[in-house]
Amino acid sequence: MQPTPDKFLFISAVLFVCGVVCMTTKRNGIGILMGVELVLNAANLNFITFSRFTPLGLDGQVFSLFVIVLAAAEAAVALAIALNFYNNHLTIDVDRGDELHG
Amino acid sequence: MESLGNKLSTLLAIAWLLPLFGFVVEVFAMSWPNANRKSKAAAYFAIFCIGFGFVCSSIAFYEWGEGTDWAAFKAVDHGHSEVANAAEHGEHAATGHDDHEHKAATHETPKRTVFSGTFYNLAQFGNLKLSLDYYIDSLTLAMFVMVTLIATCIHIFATGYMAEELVDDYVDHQVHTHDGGHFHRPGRFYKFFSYMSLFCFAMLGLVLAGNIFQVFIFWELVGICSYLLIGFYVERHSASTAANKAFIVNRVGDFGFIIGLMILWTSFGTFSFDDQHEVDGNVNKVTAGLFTMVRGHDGHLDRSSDGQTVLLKNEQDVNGEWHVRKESDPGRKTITYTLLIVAGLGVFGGCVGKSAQFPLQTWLPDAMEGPTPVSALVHSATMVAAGVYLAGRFYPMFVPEVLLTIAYVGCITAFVGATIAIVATDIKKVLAYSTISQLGYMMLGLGVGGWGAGLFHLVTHACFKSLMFLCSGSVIAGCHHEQEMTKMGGLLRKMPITALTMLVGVMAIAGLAIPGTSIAFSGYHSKDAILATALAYTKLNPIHFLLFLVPLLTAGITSFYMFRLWFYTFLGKPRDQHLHEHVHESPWEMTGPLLLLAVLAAGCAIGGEDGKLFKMLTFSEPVGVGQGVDGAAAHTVSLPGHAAIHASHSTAGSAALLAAFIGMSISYLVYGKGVINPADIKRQAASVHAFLANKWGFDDLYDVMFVKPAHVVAKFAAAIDKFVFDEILHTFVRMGIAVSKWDRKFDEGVIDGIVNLMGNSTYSLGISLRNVQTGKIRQYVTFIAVSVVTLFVLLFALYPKG
Amino acid sequence: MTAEIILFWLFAFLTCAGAIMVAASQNVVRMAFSLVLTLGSTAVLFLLLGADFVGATQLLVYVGGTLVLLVFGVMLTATGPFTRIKSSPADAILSGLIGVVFLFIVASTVTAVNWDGENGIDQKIAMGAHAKAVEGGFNPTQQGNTTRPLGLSFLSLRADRDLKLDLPKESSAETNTAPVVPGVSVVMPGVMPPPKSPVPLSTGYLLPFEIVSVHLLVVLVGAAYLARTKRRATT
Amino acid sequence: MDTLFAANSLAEFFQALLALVGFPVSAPIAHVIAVVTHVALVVGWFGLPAGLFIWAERKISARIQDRLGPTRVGGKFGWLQSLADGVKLIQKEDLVPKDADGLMFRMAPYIVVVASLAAYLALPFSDGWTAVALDTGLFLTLAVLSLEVLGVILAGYSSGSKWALFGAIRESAQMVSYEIPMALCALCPIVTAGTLNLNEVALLQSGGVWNWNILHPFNFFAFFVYFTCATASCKRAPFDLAEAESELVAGFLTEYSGFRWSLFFLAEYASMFLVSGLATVLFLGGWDDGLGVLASIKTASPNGAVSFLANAIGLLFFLVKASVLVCVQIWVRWTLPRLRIDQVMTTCLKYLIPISCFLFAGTVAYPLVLATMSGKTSIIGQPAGERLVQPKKAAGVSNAGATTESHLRITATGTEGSGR
Repeated sequence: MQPTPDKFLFISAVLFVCGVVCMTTKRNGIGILMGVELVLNAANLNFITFSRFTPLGLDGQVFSLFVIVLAAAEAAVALAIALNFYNNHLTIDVDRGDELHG
Repeated sequence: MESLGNKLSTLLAIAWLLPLFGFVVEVFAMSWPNANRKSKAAAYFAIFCIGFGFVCSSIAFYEWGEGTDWAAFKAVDHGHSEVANAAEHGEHAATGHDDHEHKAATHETPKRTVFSGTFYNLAQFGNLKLSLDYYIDSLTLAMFVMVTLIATCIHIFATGYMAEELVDDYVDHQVHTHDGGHFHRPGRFYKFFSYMSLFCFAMLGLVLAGNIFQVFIFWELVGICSYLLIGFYVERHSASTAANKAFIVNRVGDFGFIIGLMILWTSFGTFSFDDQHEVDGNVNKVTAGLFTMVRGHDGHLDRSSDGQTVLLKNEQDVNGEWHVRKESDPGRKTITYTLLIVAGLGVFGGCVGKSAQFPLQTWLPDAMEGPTPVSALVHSATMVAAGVYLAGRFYPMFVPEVLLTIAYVGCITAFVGATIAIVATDIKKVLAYSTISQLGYMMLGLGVGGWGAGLFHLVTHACFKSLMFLCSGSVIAGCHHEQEMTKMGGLLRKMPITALTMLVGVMAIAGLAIPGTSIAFSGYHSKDAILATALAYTKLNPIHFLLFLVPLLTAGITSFYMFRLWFYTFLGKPRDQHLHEHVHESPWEMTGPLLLLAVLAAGCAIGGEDGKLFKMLTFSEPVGVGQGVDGAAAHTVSLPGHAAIHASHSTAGSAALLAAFIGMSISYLVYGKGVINPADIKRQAASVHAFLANKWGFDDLYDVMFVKPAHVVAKFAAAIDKFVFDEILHTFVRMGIAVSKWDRKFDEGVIDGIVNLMGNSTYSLGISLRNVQTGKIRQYVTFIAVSVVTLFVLLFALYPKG
Repeated sequence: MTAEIILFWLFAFLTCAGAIMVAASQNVVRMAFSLVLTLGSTAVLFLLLGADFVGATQLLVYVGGTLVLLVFGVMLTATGPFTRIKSSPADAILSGLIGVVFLFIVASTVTAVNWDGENGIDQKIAMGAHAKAVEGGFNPTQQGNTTRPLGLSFLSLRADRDLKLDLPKESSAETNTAPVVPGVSVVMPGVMPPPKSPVPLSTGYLLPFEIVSVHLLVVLVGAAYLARTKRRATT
Repeated sequence: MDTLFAANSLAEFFQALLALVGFPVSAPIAHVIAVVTHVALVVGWFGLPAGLFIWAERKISARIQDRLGPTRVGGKFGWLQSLADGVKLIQKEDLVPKDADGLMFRMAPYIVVVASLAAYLALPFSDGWTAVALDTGLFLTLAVLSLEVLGVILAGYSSGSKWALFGAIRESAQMVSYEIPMALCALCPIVTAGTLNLNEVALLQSGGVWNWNILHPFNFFAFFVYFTCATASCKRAPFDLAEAESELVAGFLTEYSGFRWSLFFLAEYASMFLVSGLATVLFLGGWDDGLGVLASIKTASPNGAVSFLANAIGLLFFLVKASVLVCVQIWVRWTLPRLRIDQVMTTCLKYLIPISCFLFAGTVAYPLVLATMSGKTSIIGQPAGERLVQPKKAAGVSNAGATTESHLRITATGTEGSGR
C-alpha cells in the first residue's frame, strides 16, 4: 500500500513555495542560494514521484540525478560569486549590490 | 595567274603589316617600366621592319615583271593606236576576267597586270561592303618600292639625327619654364620611331588600298601620324599649334572627301576601284567596280542624249565586256553629270588638303616644326604626295571640268609656293614652299591630262626632295639646330658630303640637263614631261594658255631659289663665326642615306619618257587617257593624247631648261658672286617682298575670313550660353532651392516633430521605467513570482471548467 | 497504516517543517541546518519512493557536499558571530502572501486531478498494469534496486527499455521470486505495448553523462578561479 | 521450522518465529519489531563495545607508554573503568556557554551520533544479517558518514568560541577532502565485485583467503589508502586536528562537557568500528573464515539451522576482524605524532587523491587487460563471476533480475558470463 502521488506533489509544492519565499525575503546571498536549492529539490521530488507512479520509469530518476549534480556545480559557482561579492562589498547583503539600478 | 596575284598580295601585305608590328612592339617597349632610353633597339627594329618591307616590295616588283614578262617595258613606241592598244590590253587585263576566247581574239600578250582582291571583310551594311582590299598595278608597286626605299633611308638617317633623344633627361632649349629655366623631359627615341613605323604602315596601306573607303581610313591614319610627328616637340607652343593647324586644315579637305564618298556610295553602291569577284558555290559572280562603271572597257563616258546623265556600265556580257543596262532593267544605274563633277571635286578636295594645294597650302610650312626626318618623309616625299597619288588613282572618275579645276589649282599652287620660297630664309621653310610648288606641278600635270607626267614627277620629286630635306637636316644638326640661312654660309668645306649631295638635289629639282644630250637630272625629265603636256594642252585649248606660261616661269623661279638656298648655305664666307666654328660633318648613318638618295635623285628617271620608270608608270595608265579627249563635242576642254604630248616635247623641254639656267645664273650673280646686293632688291621692292614674306597674306586672310569670325561666333555662342541657358538653369535651381526650403520647413516641423515625439515619449517612458529597475535581486524574484501567480490566477479565472 | 505510511508522514512533516524554518529563520546557520533537515528527509522520501540511489546521492552530494560548502560560505562571509541580516517585515509579508497564494494554486491544481477513484489517473496509470511492474521493481518492502539499471543507463544501455523482458503471466502472482527489471514496460492499454522482437538498443544517457562530467570539471576550475581573494573594495 | 531459518531478513525471521510461537503477526508489525530490534542491537552494540574499546584504548595506550592503565575498577584489569567514566560523565552538569547559540549547541551532538549510528544501516554483520539490504549499501554508508561533519561544524560554530570554530573549520576541511580518496578506494573492491551491495561484496569473497579482495593487486594498496583516509575521517590521530589540545584547547569539543561530550566520544568510537567493519567487508572477506569452511557448509546445506549457525559463526569472524582493525587504529594513535594541518591537507590533496585515482583506474583496467592476456579475470582465486552464492540467496540479495545481472557481469569484468 502506497501513499498516493498527490501527497508527494503537495510536499514538493511546499518545498517550492518555501524556496521562492526564501529567495524573495532573504537579504543574505547564501540564503537566496538555499532557496534555490529548495526549489531544485521540489523539482527532484516531482521527478521521482512521477517516475514512481507513471511509465516515466527510470528517466525521472536519471533526470533528478542530473539535477542534483548540476545543482552542486551551481552551488559551487554561486558560492564563489558570493565570496567575490563579499570581497567587493565587505558584506553579503545582496541589497547592497545594486550598482546596476536604473 | 591567280598564284601570281596571291604572291604579290602576300608580299605586299607583309611589307605593309611589318611596320604595324614594329609599331606595336615599340609602343610596348616604350611603355616598358624600365625601358632603357639610351638603347637604339627601337630604331634598329623599325629599320628592320621597313627595310624588310623594301625587300618584299622589290621582290614583288620583280615577280610582277616576271609574271607579265616585262610587258610594261616592251610596250615601246608612241604610236597612237598601239599605245591605245597597249593601254587597252592593260585595261583589259586590269579589268580582264580570264576570258580566254576574248583574249585569243584580241592580242598576243593576254597577261594580267592588275591584281585586285580582298584581304578581309570589315563589315557589311546591307549591300555596302567595307573591306580591306588590295589593288596592285605598276603604280602601286612603284609607290611601294619608292616609299619603302626612302623610308628606309630616312629611318637610317633618323637614327643619327634623333640620337640626342637617347637620354633620360632631354633639355629642350626652345621651351622655357616659368622659372626661366629650360624644359626637362625624358628622351623620346622610342616614341619617334614608333610613330614613324605607324606612319609607314598607314602610307603603305593607303597605297595598297583597293577601295576608296579604305583609302579614306588610311588617309586619316596618315593624318594622325603627321599630327603626332609635327607635334613631336609638343611642349613647344609653335609645334603644338602647327600640329593643330595641319590637322584642322586637313579636316576641311576631308570634309570634301566625305561628301565625295557619300555621292559615290549613293549613286554607285560600291567603293571598290576594281571589279569584285565573289565565288559562291561554283558561280563566279562579278560586280562592277567604280572605274568599270564609269569608263567601261574603252574609257568613254556613256551619257544620255541630253548629256545631263551618265549611264553606268554594270552589266557584263559573255566576252566580259561591260555595258549599260536596258531602260527596263531594274539594275540599271545612272548618275547626274553634275553629281559626278561634285564627287570628283570632293575627292580632289581631300587631295587639296592632304597635299597642300592652293587654298589649303598654309599648313605645310608650319609643319616644318617637326623633326627634319619627318619633314623629309612625311611632308615632302610620301604623305603630301598621297594627295597626288589619290588623284592619279582616282583619275578615271574625273571628268574634264574637274581636271580643269585640278590644273588651275595646281598652277596657282606652284606659282604661289615658288614666289614665297624666294624670300624665305629658314632653310626648311624654303624646302617646304618648294615642296608645295612641286606638288602644284604634279597636280597641274594630272589636270592637263599628263597622268604619267604627274606621277612621274611625284616619284622623282620624292627622291630629290627627301634628299634635300635630309641634307638640310644634316646641316641643321651640324649647326646645332640653327635653321636660319642668314646665319650660315661657307659650310662647303665643313660638311662636303652634305653640300655635294645637296647640290645634286638642287640640280635635280631645278631640272638641269646638258642640252642636246639625254644626260639630265631626274627633275628635268619629269618637269619636262609636265610642261610638254601643258604645252599640248594649251595648244588644244588656247584659252588656258596660262597653264603653260606660269609653270614655265615657276620653273625658272624654282631653280633661282634653290640655288639661292645652296649658295646661301654652303658658299660665301660664314656669317656667324661662332656658329661656323662648331659646325661638323654628320656621322655616316646620316651621310650614307644622303649618298644613296643622291644617286637616285640624279638617275632615277634616266631615259625620260623612254625610260623604264616612265614606261612602267604609264603602263597602268587609265584607258582612254592615251588618245586624249576631244572636248569640242562635249563643249568642254579637250585633253591631249600621247602623240600630241610627244610632239610638243622638245619645245617645252628646251624652254624649261632655258628658264632653269636663267634662274640659276641670276641666283649665282646675286648670291654666289654678290654682284647684286639682295638687300638692295629688298629695299627696291619692299612692298613685294613684304607681300611675299607675308606668304601672300593667306594666313591673315584666313585669320580674317575664318578664325576671327569663328571667334566672334564662339563669343556669341558663349554669350548665349552664359546669358540664356545658364539663366534658365539658374531659374530652375532657384525654384529648386525655394521648394527645398519649404520642404525643409515641413521636414523640421512635421516629420522631425513626429520622430521627436516618439523619441521623447520613449525616453520619458524609459525614465519612468528605470525606477522599476532597482538592481535588487530579491525584487526581481518577487516580480517573477508575482507574475507567475498572476498568470495562474488568470488561467484559472479564464480557463473553461470541465 | 503500514510502516512506510508512518515513515512517509513522519518525513513529510520533517521536510515541510525544515523548509518552512528555512524560509522563516533569520539566522543563516539555522537556515543551513534546517535545510539539512529538509534535504535529508527528502532523501528518505526518495527512498520511500524506491529511488534508493537517488536518495543516497541526495545525501552524499547535497547534505555531505553542497551544504558543507554553504556553511563554509556562511562562515567565510560572516562579519561577526551569529550575524543575522534582517529583512524588512514588509518584504516578509508580501512574499508570504505570494507564497500562500502560490501554494494554494499549486495545491488546488494537484488536488484537482482525480488520482484514485473510478477513472482517475491512478486507475489508468499508477494502479494499472504498470503498478505490477512497480510492485516488482520499486516496492520498498524489497528495497527497490535502481542502482544497476541507472548505471547501465549511464553506460548507454537501458535495462528497462531495451531488454524486453515482459512479465510472464504467472510470475505476477508471486512477485518475490520473479526476476523483474525495474521500470520494465508491460502490457497496458495506451502505454507502450511490448515489441515482439527486441528493438535496437537506445543510446541511454552516455552522452549527457560525459557532458555533465566535463561540466563539473569546468565548474571546478571556474569556481576556484572566481573564489580567489582579489583586492578589497576601497571602503 | 525451515521458514524460520529460510528468512531473508530479520522481519521475516520474526514473522516466522512469532508464527511458530503462536502469535502470527502481519508483515508491517514484523517490520516494526525488526526495526526496533535493529536499533536496540546497534545501540546496545556500542553502548557495550564502545565501553570495551575505551577500556582497550586505555590499556593499549598504557602498554605503549609503558604504563599499567586502569587496574582498579572491577577487577584486576579494570574491566568496568569505562562504565565508571560513563556514570561520571552523566553526572556532570550540562553547561551551555552564555553567548553560544543554545539550540544548535544542544543539537550538534545528536546529529553526530545519529549520523554515525545511521551509518550502520547497510552494514552486513553476517550473510544477510543486515538492517537494510540496500543495493546501494556502500554508497549510503559513505553518504551518512559524510553527515557527521555537519554535526562537528555545528558544534564548533554554535559554541561561539574561536577555538571551537577553528577546530570545526579544520575538521570540515579535512573530512570533506578525505572523503574523496576514501570513496575512491572503497570503490576499488566494488569494481572488482561489480555491485554496491555490501552483502554481495562480502559473498563474492567467501570461500577462502585467496578470494579476499586484499589479495587483488590493486585492492591491496587501496586497502591501506582507505584505512588512512578512514582514520582521518574518524578524527583519529595523527589526523585529530579538530581537537588539537596543544593548539586549540580541545577544538570543537572545547565548550562541551558531561553527557554531550560523551556523545561525541561515543560517535567517534562508533565510526571507528564502522569504517573498520566497512574495511572488513570490502577487503577482508567480511565474515569469511580464511579457509572456505563456512562457504562449503553453506553451499552444502543452503538453508536451515546449519546455515544459520554458519552465519552466526561468520558474525564472530566479522567482529574479530573489525575489532582488530580498531585496535590497529588505537595503536597508530598512540604511536604517531600529530601532523600539522597543512601537512594533513597536503597528504590528502597531493598524494592520496592521485594515488587513489590511479588505483581506481588500475582496478577498472585490470580484469580487462587480464582477460585479453589470459582468459581469466583474476590471478589468484576464482574469477568473481564464478564464486557466487546460490540462487536462492540471490532473490533476497538482489532483485535486479538475472538478465541485468549478467549484463552487469559483462560490463564489470569484461568476459565472464553470468554465474547465476
